[in-house]
Amino acid sequence: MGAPIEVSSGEQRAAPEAVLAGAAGRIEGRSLGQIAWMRLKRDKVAMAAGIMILVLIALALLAPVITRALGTSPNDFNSNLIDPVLSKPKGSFGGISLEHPLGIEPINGRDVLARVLYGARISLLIAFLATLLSVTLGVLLGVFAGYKGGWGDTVISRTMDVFLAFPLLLFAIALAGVIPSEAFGLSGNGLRIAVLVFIIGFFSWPYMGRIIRGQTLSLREREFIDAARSMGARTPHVLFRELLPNLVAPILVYSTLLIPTNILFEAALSFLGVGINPPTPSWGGMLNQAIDFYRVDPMFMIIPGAAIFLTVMAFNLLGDGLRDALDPRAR
Amino acid sequence: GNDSGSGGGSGSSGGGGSAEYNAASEGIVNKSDATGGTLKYVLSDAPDSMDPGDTYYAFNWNFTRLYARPLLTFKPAPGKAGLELSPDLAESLGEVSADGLTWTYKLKQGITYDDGTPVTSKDVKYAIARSNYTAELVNGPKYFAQYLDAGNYAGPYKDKNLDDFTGIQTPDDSTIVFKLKAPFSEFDFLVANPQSAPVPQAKDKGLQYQAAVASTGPYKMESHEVGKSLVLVKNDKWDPKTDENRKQLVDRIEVQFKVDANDIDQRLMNGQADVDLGGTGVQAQARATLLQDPNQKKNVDNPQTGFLRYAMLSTQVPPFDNADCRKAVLYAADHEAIQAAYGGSAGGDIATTALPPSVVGYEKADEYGFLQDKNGNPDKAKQALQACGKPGGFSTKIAVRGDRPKEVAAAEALQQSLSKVGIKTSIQQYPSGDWSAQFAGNPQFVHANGLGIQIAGWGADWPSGFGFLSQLVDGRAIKANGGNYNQMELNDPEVNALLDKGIQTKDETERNATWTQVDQKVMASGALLPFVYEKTILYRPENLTNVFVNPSYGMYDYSQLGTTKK
Amino acid sequence: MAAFIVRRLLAAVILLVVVSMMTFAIFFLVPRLAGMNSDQLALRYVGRGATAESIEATKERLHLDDPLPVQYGRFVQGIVVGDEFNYGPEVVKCPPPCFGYSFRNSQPVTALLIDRIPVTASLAFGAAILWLIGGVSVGVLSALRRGSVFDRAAMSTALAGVSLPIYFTGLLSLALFAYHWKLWPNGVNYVPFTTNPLDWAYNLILPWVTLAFLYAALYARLTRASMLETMNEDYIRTARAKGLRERTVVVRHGMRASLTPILTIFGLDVGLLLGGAVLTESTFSLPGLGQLVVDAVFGNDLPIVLGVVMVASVFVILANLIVDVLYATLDPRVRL
Amino acid sequence: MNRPVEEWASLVPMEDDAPTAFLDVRDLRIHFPTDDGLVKSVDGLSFTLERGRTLGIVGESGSGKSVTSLGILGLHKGQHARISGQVWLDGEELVGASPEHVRRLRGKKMAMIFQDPLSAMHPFYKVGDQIVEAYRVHNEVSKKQARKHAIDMLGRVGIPQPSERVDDYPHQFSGGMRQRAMIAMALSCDPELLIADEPTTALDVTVQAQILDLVRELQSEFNSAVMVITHDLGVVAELADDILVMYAGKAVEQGSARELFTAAEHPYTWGLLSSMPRLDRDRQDRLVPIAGSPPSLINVPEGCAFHPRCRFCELSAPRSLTEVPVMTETSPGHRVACHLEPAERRRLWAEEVQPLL
Amino acid sequence: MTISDVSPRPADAGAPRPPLLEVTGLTKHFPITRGVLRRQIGAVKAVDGIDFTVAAGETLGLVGESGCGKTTTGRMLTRLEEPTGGRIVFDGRDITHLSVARMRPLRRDVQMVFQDPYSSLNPRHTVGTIVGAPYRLQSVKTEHGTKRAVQDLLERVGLSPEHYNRYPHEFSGGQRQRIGIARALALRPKLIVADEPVSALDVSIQAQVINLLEDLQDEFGLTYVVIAHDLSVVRHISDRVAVMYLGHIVEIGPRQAVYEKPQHPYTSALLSAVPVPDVTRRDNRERIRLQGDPPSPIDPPPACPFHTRCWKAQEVCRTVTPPLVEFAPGQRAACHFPENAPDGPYEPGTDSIVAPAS
Ligand SMILES: Nc1ncnc2c1ncn2[C@@H]1O[C@H](COP(=O)(O)OP(=O)(O)OP(=O)(O)O)[C@@H](O)[C@H]1O
Ligand SMILES: Nc1ncnc2c1ncn2[C@@H]1O[C@H](COP(=O)(O)OP(=O)(O)OP(=O)(O)O)[C@@H](O)[C@H]1O
Ligand SMILES: [Mg+2]
Ligand SMILES: [Mg+2]
Repeated sequence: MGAPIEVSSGEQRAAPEAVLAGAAGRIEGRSLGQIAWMRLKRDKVAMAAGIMILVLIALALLAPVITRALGTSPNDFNSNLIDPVLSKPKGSFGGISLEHPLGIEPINGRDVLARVLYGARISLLIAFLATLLSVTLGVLLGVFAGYKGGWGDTVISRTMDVFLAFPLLLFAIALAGVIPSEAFGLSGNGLRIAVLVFIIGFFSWPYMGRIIRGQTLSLREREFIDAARSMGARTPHVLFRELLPNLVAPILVYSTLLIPTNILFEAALSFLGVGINPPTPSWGGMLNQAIDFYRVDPMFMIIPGAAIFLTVMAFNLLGDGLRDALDPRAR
Repeated sequence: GNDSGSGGGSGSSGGGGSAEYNAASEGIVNKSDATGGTLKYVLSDAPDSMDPGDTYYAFNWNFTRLYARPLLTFKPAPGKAGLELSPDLAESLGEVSADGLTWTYKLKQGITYDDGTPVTSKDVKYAIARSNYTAELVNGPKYFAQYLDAGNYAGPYKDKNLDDFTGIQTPDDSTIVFKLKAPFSEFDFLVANPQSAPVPQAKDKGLQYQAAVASTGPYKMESHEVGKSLVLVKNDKWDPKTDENRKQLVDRIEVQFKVDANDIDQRLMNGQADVDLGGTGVQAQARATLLQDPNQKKNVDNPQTGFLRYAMLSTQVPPFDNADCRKAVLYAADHEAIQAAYGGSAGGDIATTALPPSVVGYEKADEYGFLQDKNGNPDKAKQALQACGKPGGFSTKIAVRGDRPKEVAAAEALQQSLSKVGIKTSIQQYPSGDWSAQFAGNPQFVHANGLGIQIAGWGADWPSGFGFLSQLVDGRAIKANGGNYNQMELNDPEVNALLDKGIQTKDETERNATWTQVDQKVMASGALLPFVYEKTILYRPENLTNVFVNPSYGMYDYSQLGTTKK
Repeated sequence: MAAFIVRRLLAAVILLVVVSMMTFAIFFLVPRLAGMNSDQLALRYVGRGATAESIEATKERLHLDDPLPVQYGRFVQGIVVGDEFNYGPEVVKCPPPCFGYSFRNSQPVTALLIDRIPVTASLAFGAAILWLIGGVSVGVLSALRRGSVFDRAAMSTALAGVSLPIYFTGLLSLALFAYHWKLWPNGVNYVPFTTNPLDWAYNLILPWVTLAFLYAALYARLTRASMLETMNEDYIRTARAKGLRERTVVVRHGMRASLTPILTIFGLDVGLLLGGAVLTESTFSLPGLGQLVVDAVFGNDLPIVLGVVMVASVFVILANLIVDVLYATLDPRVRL
Repeated sequence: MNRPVEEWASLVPMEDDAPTAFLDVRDLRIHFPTDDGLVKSVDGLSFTLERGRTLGIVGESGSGKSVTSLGILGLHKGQHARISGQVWLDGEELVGASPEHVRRLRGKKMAMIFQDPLSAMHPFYKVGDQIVEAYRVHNEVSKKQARKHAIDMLGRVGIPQPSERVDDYPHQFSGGMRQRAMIAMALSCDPELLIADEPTTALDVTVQAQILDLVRELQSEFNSAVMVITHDLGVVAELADDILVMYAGKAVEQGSARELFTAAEHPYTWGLLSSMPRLDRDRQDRLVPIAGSPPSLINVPEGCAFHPRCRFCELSAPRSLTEVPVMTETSPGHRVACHLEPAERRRLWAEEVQPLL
Repeated sequence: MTISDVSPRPADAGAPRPPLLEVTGLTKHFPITRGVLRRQIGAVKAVDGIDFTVAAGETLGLVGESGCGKTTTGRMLTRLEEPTGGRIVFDGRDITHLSVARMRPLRRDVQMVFQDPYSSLNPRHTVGTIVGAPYRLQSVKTEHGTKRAVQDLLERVGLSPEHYNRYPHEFSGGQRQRIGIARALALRPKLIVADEPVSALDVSIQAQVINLLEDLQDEFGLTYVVIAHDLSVVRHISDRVAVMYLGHIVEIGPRQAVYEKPQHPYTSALLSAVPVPDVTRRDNRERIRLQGDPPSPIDPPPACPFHTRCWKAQEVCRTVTPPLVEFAPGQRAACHFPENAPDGPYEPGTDSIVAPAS
């Protein structure tokens, strides 16, 4: 009896509020990305790490400018500052002085600061490019394996097992050893960088692949995938429009965490002597040189070591922060 | 009084020079006949083989004498005398026929193996056959195969009948006759190689022979774990009367392989080890410690090793096909910076010739004034550039063995000095394993990749001009497929002719003068840029006795060492 | 279970074949692709006194002229039924599993492997015990005292730990502990356990600690995350609701569940390390599989490389299998 | 029937008053500070419960039902929860008591059945062992005895072949059996207070009916006090003697079950009653939903928390927008927190709401 | 007094119309593999030969206990799952095994509403993208552009057009379900399969969504297959009801008949198990209490699947599969001993649980 109560007017009165989904207060079309960014901004440690990374990148990019301003260069010898008999820098602490704030290299007296700065270029460049490669491979193959399942999944998963079962470093050494000096239209350091990027990226994609595959497996069970399929979406649409945006968070987080791993990988290769061509400096290469002097000139080991440490740490901190910020469960 | 010092260790070191910086380079330190004790050798690597017939390391040619006696050996003496040959298994130096094609040696009587079997000339013949004519023993040099007139001998492993080996004849058990294809005046040096140490055919196990070598020397193998360790003990069948070249002082010799180089230094200084078998000297870390501390410095020797460190300028790679362009590099090179790369003044003396001083035939010369202009002579370099038609400089590549830090550092130093005169270089690293086979030693590769400058080093197989230079500068020996050491591809008919002439010259003085000429010719070509005459920093533990550097090996003479430690 | 193991073993065999083929391809094929012919390959192994004849002979002896599949077939055959090797005057049998003979010094690879495995195993197991105890206990404590000073300090240290290259920490500790304070005045020198257990341990302490530090840092982070997650589970609430003591809740309920996945990662890590802790071994010059294989790689000693890679893969695969079986016994929900 | 409005607070005995009820919750507040703000999950909740009686707590998702029950058991400790107020259980105050003391009471004096029996049981331990564990913390008995007890309990809750199933793992049980096992575990120490948090939500109707029967039987057998938390009015109607309706962390109406179903006075309760289709009535043509969505517990609407969704909000404006209504007794044992005049409420119920049910 | 159906429903119009959807013998078996070679050793018989039809404009409710195959049926109807056997004829076309490409155009006509409002919307897409997706995927041009069409739809389901640029996480469960419904409506489908559209929602919100679904049906003349386990919801929304048990339809018929005069004992048991929010009748209800849980679909009981829990079961139930027989107009049940059949054995008392019609 009586007319049914008018529904719609009453319903619009209540403001649509997400129960604890985002922050309190006004929520004006804010994407999850913006929410994550807000959370990240509150994470002081992660922000500091992020700023440090930016500074580092700036330093690397501006290395020529900075060294010119300081009147040094990464390849200029300062033989006069080297003890001719002992081959180590004169003075204490690796020859630290006003002109050479981080000291000089044994044997030839090159400026360590300039070399560390130039080394950052190589380390970061290789790490970034290698990460890009492994992320691309890992995401493509991981998504494919996770979504398609069946034989494709089996083959890709087993391939990942094979890669993970490999003593990677060996292959890296072996491959780096057989690089011709010219190939693919590249030569010299360009080619070496390309090869190092390939080796590092190609061997670290399974880490990304596994994570993405796992995420895809669980996303595949989500109903919005079925929804897209039930509307007639083709596989590429499902993969790239529906799945991929949801993988951005893990991709971002694990890329950030992969970069430091790759920095260490590159350094390890250089450390083992299969890195970039001299005299181009790289951190691992500097450490490699430092082995011969670490007891008589410890500064020369500590400085590139510290550079690696700080950079890797900054990326790890940022990655941790990103993970917290992007974690849907985190509050 | 009795209260001073601990024990009378120093008392037993009767006679001989006392410990002083570089004392063992020129004289004998701690001369002593005291016996007993154990000597501990350590090596940072594993040797190619401990088989006297299958090794190409100077330290092993030195060391294997403890259990293998070749026909001749170098005199156990410091200084120039050490470069001379002394009869060992043979009664005297070789007798050469008039045509220079036959060399005859007589074996001493009464020499036996450690099991008491007498040594015969057949065993020497067999030893040379196995080391030079088999596919299995590949490590050692193949000079006998190169110079003996043996036809198509298949080697003892394929052809069990030793009589088919006609290059060597054994008319009786104590006579051995070598038949040559062409006269070879320095043949005595060839038989001073441990390859001429006898091997009983029955005991030969090929590649496994190194595990239990039949000993003729003062020591024999007690145990040998290949690649790990070796223990030698006294061989009571060794008769000192037949052997004026060796001593049998210590009771036991232990060798440990694959010890980290820095740890070796540490052990030497701590008294945990006595000799670095490799004889390549201490690492940078220890060097600084040793040279800074006067107490330690007196236990340091700084001998030349007989090695020349150099860069070769590839005469087939433009613009180095032009001699003036090569000379521009020679003039521009900063020798002091390069010397620093090799360890500074203690790592080597600046080199000015192709032959190192420890080699007969060396004559002092400095055509390019390396010693006056230690940091290079840019003016002359620019003149040379002008002359070669590249006044603004040019660019080229420096090839270097990536796993040799000193050579990489030298490449960097060279690169720096060249850049000052407008010669731009990029450094290419290659693994040393394939260096000569695939990269720098492979002309096709060198040409294709434009490797204008290659950095390497060389030591003589025997201390003569020929022993040093024949592999390096003989243009006729260049192999198209790789494996070359004449990486500058110098093929100067005059040089080739001088080499031929010299080796056929019987008169020693005349011969040695030929080597000097070769040296001058090579230097004049501008294709060889000598860096340093390498020196090592050897640590000489105080307990070692009879220590001196044998210049033939560039390290302590291992046949003489004793110890005061019991 | 049995079917599972059989299936996994079958898969393992396939995996090993793939791994060996890849290794083969990298070491045998890539040089050829890079333009090396068999003469040049042979030149690697003939030493300085190479002559045309010795190159020819070496090619023949090392079968460098055979097509790759034939070479691969010989390799597999060696593992399965054994091989024979020409030492010169005589031919010796190499019983299966025969990984061939070093191209460099003609030592049987199998013997070399057997010789090196104890070193690597000593290093790996010792470090593993240390890091498992250290990392897990720090991780658990951190999780339980989330946000406390201890947690912050531990996690900062752990972060530092994962950010430091092992060769850097290794060299630093060598410089400080071994040489500066002279705790190991002669450096680190491996002594077999059978020779002298005390020396064995004394010499391995530094590598153990260095390696364990890296992994402990990693495990502390993993454990903490896993523990935090577990302690939020409903069944932990149930355990508390039963009135269990907090200790029981943490240990019996929390740790049991959170450490099970850690244990599986642990198995895999140990498996990987057993195949050669390349950087640690080279930093401390320990004569383990890692050193062996690095030397072999630099020396182009392919049989050794292949041998170590195979052994390493077997370790990883075995570790995988053990971990899976273990997981199934620890977690009753997993059916094999 | 216009009784003077009395403040609910004055009805609550003061602290020094000895609590007479078996369970007496007074002004319980449980707040969680989060990055996004303070979550006031429970905000001034008071109620009592006697032995042998069943209290049903209803309310929609997020209204604080579970937080309340966990708060009574003292399970928020160490979770950064801010808890105030008092919980008296059998004459003992629990909020201020030592955690160790509360722990001893848990499982023995008060026990809980959780909503999702799969995630609430440890996946790695056998069902029997989990019951044994619960029994042995509070009873000094041998393992064997405890096991026998566990088998007994499993039999009591209707698990077939208990002596065999005792060695199964939770995942080997079906949903209904798991919930039975949970109940067996909760009852293993004869608790005097049993809290069942949505004990049947995860179950099918046929199994739900079995479980409800079981709870009823066990309660009459043990004479324990039972708190049933649910959002299904049907379940409450089956089990509860008294009903507490929660909205946004507060109680909005409380009374006997009969009263609430026949004479509800809070618009939110009306909404609940009228929005669900009922099998026991003729099929309505249209359902009458509650408009809008549940509120955020961080930004609880000012005034009456329900006002943005209340159909009758205008009738008591502007008070409902500014002033938080207090729980007031409208008839003996029946309290409501609403700004509408009691007479108005009864009129609306009779004219607008009841006919639609 | 009773409120009977006010608006005349097509189902009540009496005259049988051509079915929009016709399902015969529909079967889905999920293989179970085991052993070294992963041989198939059995199958989960999720759906085991079901037949039903849905007329245009009517609502078919599908009820049953968890795991009885409701969702699988729904997914087969929308061809998200490939049927193992049987036939699905939609609008006169056999769509049982249509290829993905051939199916695509047909998808306009069959849409789905999902159970979980939290997982059925892509959290990375805006509402506009989500609701506009069908247009884009099917390349449908709308008169005033997609945005306008989407905003109209949003308005129609009770959301504001301003919500166009917002993300799902900003909405409550009920609002999300509206978004899902708007998406399903976009292409004006003929058939909507709704899998538990309200079971994840709060009691207070359920009714909003149910009302909306009903309104839309009237407005657009939609046909629904509504899957639910809540019997009261199904009764409210459906014209006809099908009761499933262990992959079989055990009873199907007009709503009133099924609820008031159930033929299958399982239906009776289900109905009697529903807790009724009426304290007054708490103690004087007669209940049928089923024992135990449904058997596993891997190894279903032979013949009548319900015989293991049926209090009426006799030998024949264990040996002969009861066919789906029409006991009353439109009401069919698969039972040897139906409850309310005029000629079947009659057990008094069990029907008293249902309120008598007026
Ligand atoms: N540890 C916590 N930290 C922050 N907020 C919490 C915590 N525990 C619960 N909450 C919040 O408190 C509110 C009440 O939660 P509670 O679990 O009591 O709801 P409920 O009434 O049981 O709902 P449901 O019917 O969904 O179980 C929710 O909004 C929840 O998000
Ligand atoms: N992909 C699959 N593989 C194997 N078995 C499956 C699969 N999907 C469903 N099943 C099984 O098929 C049976 C029917 O499942 P379905 O999801 O259709 O049931 P339902 O009636 O929707 O149940 P619920 O009410 O729990 O949603 C169940 O036993 C389920 O475990
Ligand atoms: Mg709850
Ligand atoms: Mg379902």
